Amino acid sequence: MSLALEKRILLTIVTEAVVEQSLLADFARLGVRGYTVTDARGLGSHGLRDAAWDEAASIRIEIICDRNLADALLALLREHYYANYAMINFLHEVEISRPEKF
Amino acid sequence: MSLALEKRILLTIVTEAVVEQSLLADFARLGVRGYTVTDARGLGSHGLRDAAWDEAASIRIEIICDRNLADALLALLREHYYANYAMINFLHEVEISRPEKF
Amino acid sequence: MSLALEKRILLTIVTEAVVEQSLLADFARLGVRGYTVTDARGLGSHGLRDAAWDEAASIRIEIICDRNLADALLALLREHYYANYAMINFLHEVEISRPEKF
Amino acid sequence: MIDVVILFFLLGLLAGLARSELKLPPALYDSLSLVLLLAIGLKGGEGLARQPLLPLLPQLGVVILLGVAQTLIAYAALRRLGRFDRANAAAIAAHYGSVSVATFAVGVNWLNARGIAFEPQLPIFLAVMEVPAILVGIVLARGMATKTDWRRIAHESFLGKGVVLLLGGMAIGWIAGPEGLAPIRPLFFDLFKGILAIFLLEMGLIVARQTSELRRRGLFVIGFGLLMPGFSAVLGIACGMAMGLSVGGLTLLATLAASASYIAVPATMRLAVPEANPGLSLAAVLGVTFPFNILIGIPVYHWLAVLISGGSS
Amino acid sequence: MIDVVILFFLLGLLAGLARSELKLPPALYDSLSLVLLLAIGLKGGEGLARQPLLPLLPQLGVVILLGVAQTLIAYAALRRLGRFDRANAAAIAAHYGSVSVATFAVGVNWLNARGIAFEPQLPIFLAVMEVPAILVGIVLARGMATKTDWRRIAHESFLGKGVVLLLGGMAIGWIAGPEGLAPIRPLFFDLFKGILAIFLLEMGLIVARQTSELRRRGLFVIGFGLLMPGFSAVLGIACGMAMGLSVGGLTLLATLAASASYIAVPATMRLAVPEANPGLSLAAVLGVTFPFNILIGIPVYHWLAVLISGGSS
Amino acid sequence: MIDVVILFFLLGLLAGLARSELKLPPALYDSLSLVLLLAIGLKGGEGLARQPLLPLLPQLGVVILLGVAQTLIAYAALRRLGRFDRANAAAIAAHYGSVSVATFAVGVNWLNARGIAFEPQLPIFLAVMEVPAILVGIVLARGMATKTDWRRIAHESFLGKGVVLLLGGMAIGWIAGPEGLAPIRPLFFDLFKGILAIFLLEMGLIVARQTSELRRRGLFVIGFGLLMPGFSAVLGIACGMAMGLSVGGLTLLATLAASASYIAVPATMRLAVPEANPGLSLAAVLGVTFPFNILIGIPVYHWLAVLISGGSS
Ligand SMILES: Nc1ncnc2c1ncn2[C@@H]1O[C@H](COP(=O)(O)O)[C@@H](O)[C@H]1O
Ligand SMILES: Nc1ncnc2c1ncn2[C@@H]1O[C@H](COP(=O)(O)O)[C@@H](O)[C@H]1O
Ligand SMILES: Nc1ncnc2c1ncn2[C@@H]1O[C@H](COP(=O)(O)O)[C@@H](O)[C@H]1O
Ligand code: NA
Ligand code: NA
Ligand code: NA
Repeated sequence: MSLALEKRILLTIVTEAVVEQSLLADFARLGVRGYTVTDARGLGSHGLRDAAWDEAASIRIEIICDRNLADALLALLREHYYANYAMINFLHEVEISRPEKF
Repeated sequence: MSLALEKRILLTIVTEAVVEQSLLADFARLGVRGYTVTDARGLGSHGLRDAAWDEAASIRIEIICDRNLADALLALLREHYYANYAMINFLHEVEISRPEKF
Repeated sequence: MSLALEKRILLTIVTEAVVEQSLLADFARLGVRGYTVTDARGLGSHGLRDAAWDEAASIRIEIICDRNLADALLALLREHYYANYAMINFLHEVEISRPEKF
Repeated sequence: MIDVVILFFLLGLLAGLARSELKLPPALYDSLSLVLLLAIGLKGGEGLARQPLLPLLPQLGVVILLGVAQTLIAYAALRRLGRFDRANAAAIAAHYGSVSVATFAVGVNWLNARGIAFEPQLPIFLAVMEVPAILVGIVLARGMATKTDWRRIAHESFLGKGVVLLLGGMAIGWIAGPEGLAPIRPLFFDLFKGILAIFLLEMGLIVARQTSELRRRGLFVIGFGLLMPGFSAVLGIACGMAMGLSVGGLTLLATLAASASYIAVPATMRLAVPEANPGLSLAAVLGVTFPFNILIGIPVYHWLAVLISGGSS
Repeated sequence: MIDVVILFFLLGLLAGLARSELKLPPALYDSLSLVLLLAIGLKGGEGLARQPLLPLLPQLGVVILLGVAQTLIAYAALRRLGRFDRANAAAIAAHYGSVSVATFAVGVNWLNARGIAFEPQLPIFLAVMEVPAILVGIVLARGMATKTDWRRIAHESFLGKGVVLLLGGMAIGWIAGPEGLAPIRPLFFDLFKGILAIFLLEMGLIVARQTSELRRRGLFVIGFGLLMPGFSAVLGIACGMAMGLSVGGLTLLATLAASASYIAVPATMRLAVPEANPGLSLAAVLGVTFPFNILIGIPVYHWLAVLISGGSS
Repeated sequence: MIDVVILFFLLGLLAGLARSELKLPPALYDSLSLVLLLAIGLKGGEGLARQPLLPLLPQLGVVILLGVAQTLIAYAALRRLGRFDRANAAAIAAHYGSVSVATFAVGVNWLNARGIAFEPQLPIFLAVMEVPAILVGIVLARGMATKTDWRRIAHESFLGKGVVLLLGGMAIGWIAGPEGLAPIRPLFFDLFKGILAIFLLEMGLIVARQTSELRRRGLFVIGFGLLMPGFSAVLGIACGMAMGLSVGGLTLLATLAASASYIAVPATMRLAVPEANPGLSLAAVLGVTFPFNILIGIPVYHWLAVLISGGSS
């Protein structure tokens, strides 16, 4: 039996490293109080981003939040980032302990 | 309400860094047009891979695709990689926006 | 149809890099025989951890295991790590091939 | 004879074009550029310590105007002749109005190797010319009435790595003077050319990555990438004459003007004018202008400087 | 005049306080500290090769006692005057009982720049003083009857990067001697100050990050961070007098005593005494004591050493 | 007396065996090996500039044959005496037919320290001998009729980091000549031994990681790892005599032949012959042969070279 596990959404975004600060600032304004970032490289419709130098570096951002906040974040991405940046995102449900943290 | 979210499979593979190019070339042949790679280290049945030097480096590849492509990729891994390389893989469903990207 | 896919739990932990060895040793004692680690940075209730130097580095540990082991690992975290370390964890079900590996 | 540091650039270029496995760790590239920026700054600051600073202020005004003028002219050319949309024209123009540290370093090396002196304030010009083109480019793309986050942009421009290390290095060089700098000379001065060589090896690899993009972009980008620096160099020499610079100073100011940014500007414009295609600017700057400047441009600018100033080479 | 390496520290500090984008690749920071540790060790080992080792043993005993005494005194002060809980008092005390390589390197640089000699065993003192405070701190926090994993802690302390590189470098310097070291002199000795300069640039950036934490911590932490090193320095000079050290040696032992660890101790205490707040110790050590020592402390300790020993500067 | 760079190797080895926390940033290791490869190439190219190149062609043919012969002999020994399966025998044989840059660098250092000259084409031999053994090893494992992706393998072998930097460095050294290289001498030549020292520190750590694997592999691997280099060295001296090399050249060619690859070959064989166990090859190459060569082998090969060639040491 898993004690006190609640459900949240894990939203993952893969995008250009150059937008990191701007994106996280926007997220903070929408109420994000926690996130995790890892450096990444990859291929997509904007071509190969192989992290060989700053312009070609990508990041992978993970945010655990409730469905409402996830929706708000997606709306922000759709409006301000989708058109002009290499970016994908996906989400799914996860079980968390310590719900007060998220 | 989440606008226009569709389901796809997120397939994650953790394996030796040395196969990166070869694996991704094989994937491209099967129709993969996007992936994300992060550097990793870890432990498994092939022992400790602590990324202290090239031979001991691992990577973590993520691919969002539909179930059919995922099955094809798994078949490829099973046939050509499972036997000889340190490798695990797992998959689960995720919700995505912009289904035309995947 | 996905051949021979079984279900397991993927437990992900994001925490301070300084505990890596100690945490993994504790996990091994509970029966963990495989894990994957990536370097990470992030924000949480313990503030910004931007990996700019050793004290501020974070890691992201992934463990695929069965529900029982996951529960045991969570209990360990709860008892020995939650109170004093920057740490979150979340889990969800994944499909795996080669169940004998996990 | 061809400088040895240029041979390293060509090695990187060839390796990249042949799709070699050769890669430099990003941390090495960052570390080398840090040392180069500090070294250029220290050297300049050391020289400035021997002269009064106040007379330099009008010169700074002139080079700021030079950067602004270049940006406006490049924008007009790209809009009128190249038929680029506003955002892309503005973004490319900003790259060409700004400057490239690597090109400057190769110019310094070229002059040093020939024993040609230049004024110590040139590194300040380098630092000062990095930013104005960015601001002009953003205004060109957005107009003034925009909700551009100017605070953020000012912060990123004026407190970016390049400006901080150059001006910081100059301040240290100025305070410490030749004697104070002596103990760190082995690292920052004796190793300068070796470090520049490895840095240019990586630049060659980066330039090689632009070729596929270039092929797609067609002739106008190539033509612009070749002609704009020549034009800017003449403008630079004119400004330098107005300031009374020596032939070495003229050559270096021409080189600065002819150079185009590939670090500070792309990063800032990506955020400020996101609808501009970054591949386009980088293909022109890195694929055409940078190699042109370091392989052909610098000697030509020197020849021009001698010619126009009527001085001896 | 102010040393050039200190100017680099101030540049980093200012850049950090101005929230500049300047960042050093972590791999560069690690590489620089590796070379510094080896260089300090090599230099010391080279010197030791010229004298018998046995007479040093009692000196090692003295510096171990010095580290233990500092830790106990700091603990008492933090508990009584600062009203800290046991864990935090013990953790902070361990930082101050241990030593900082960067501070030591700046002290060495300061003495070298002034041509003041010091004994070759000082780097051994540096290596030896790193560990005892950690053990004392853990006992203070936990008592002896604890289930602390002493094997792991001993392993991490005695086989940590700092101790291995320092003692390893000393062993190599001792075996190779001046002639054997000649071929590696250009890297480890000629570049030492340049490398120290870049290292201190990064230290400035790191110190700047502590200010927000400091503001929250209030006056006691600042006061402790300023007074404890002064007190330790006097203790260090006393010990040094007992060993018959030269003025240079006294200055450097005072510097060592006054310095507080920000690498080995935080990492070990984080595991051994997890309930202590690491931000608290680092704010004091990095935000107050480190800059105080390198900017003001070292010259003062030298002045004290001259005064107390009655020697000439 | 033991070379100082070897002391760094021993320090790394001891630290690794004691399971110290000491780690070098991977970016540092990559950067050091980049400089070493370039420096070896530059030095060789500089020397070649003074002599006609055409007479070297037959020599290249000889060293290619040497690499092929070593691979075949090693394969036969591993199959017959070691009873290894085809894939593992072929993979290990390829490692031993190829060469190790680190071993070569230690050999160069050993000769330089003793003022023993060697021919400038030795670095070309190093570059040329890297690849043939890989191709032979693959054919041995797979036969010719295989669907091996030869294009990919040729690409990875001939355009790998090692070959590109060595040959690129040689080309630059050849074009620039001694005068052209002068400005980059402080980095590539003066720091060579210091850089080699740190590189060998890391090699010591890597070698220490092989011990657990070695223990599992038993005596045959250890025996093979000790005897094969001795045998290859003699073969190398014979080839060198046929080419009329000096004693220094003989020693270095023997060292090359005796050395076994641990960078290019493992990576390529992992893909081309995946069923071979990479731990096996690395245990032999790194756990036995590399330390044997740099600690004992090189002086012995020199002694043999003197003996066989009848020259004076
Ligand atoms: N199908 C996919 N699966 C996983 N990652 C992807 C996929 N498509 C794109 N990405 C990642 O998202 C980044 C931006 O994608 P794009 O905007 O399509 O260029 C790429 O550089 C990849 O890192
Ligand atoms: N149970 C597990 N959970 C998470 N990652 C694993 C697990 N088992 C193996 N891995 C990762 O997969 C790599 C290859 O696994 P293996 O083939 O079992 O050696 C390891 O180096 C780990 O990074
Ligand atoms: N809501 C969140 N989503 C994703 N990652 C998080 C979240 N909250 C915290 N983290 C990560 O977990 C680490 C420790 O969290 P904390 O204990 O809350 O400081 C942070 O540094 C982040 O990397
Ligand atoms: Na310009
Ligand atoms: Na102390
Ligand atoms: Na060989």
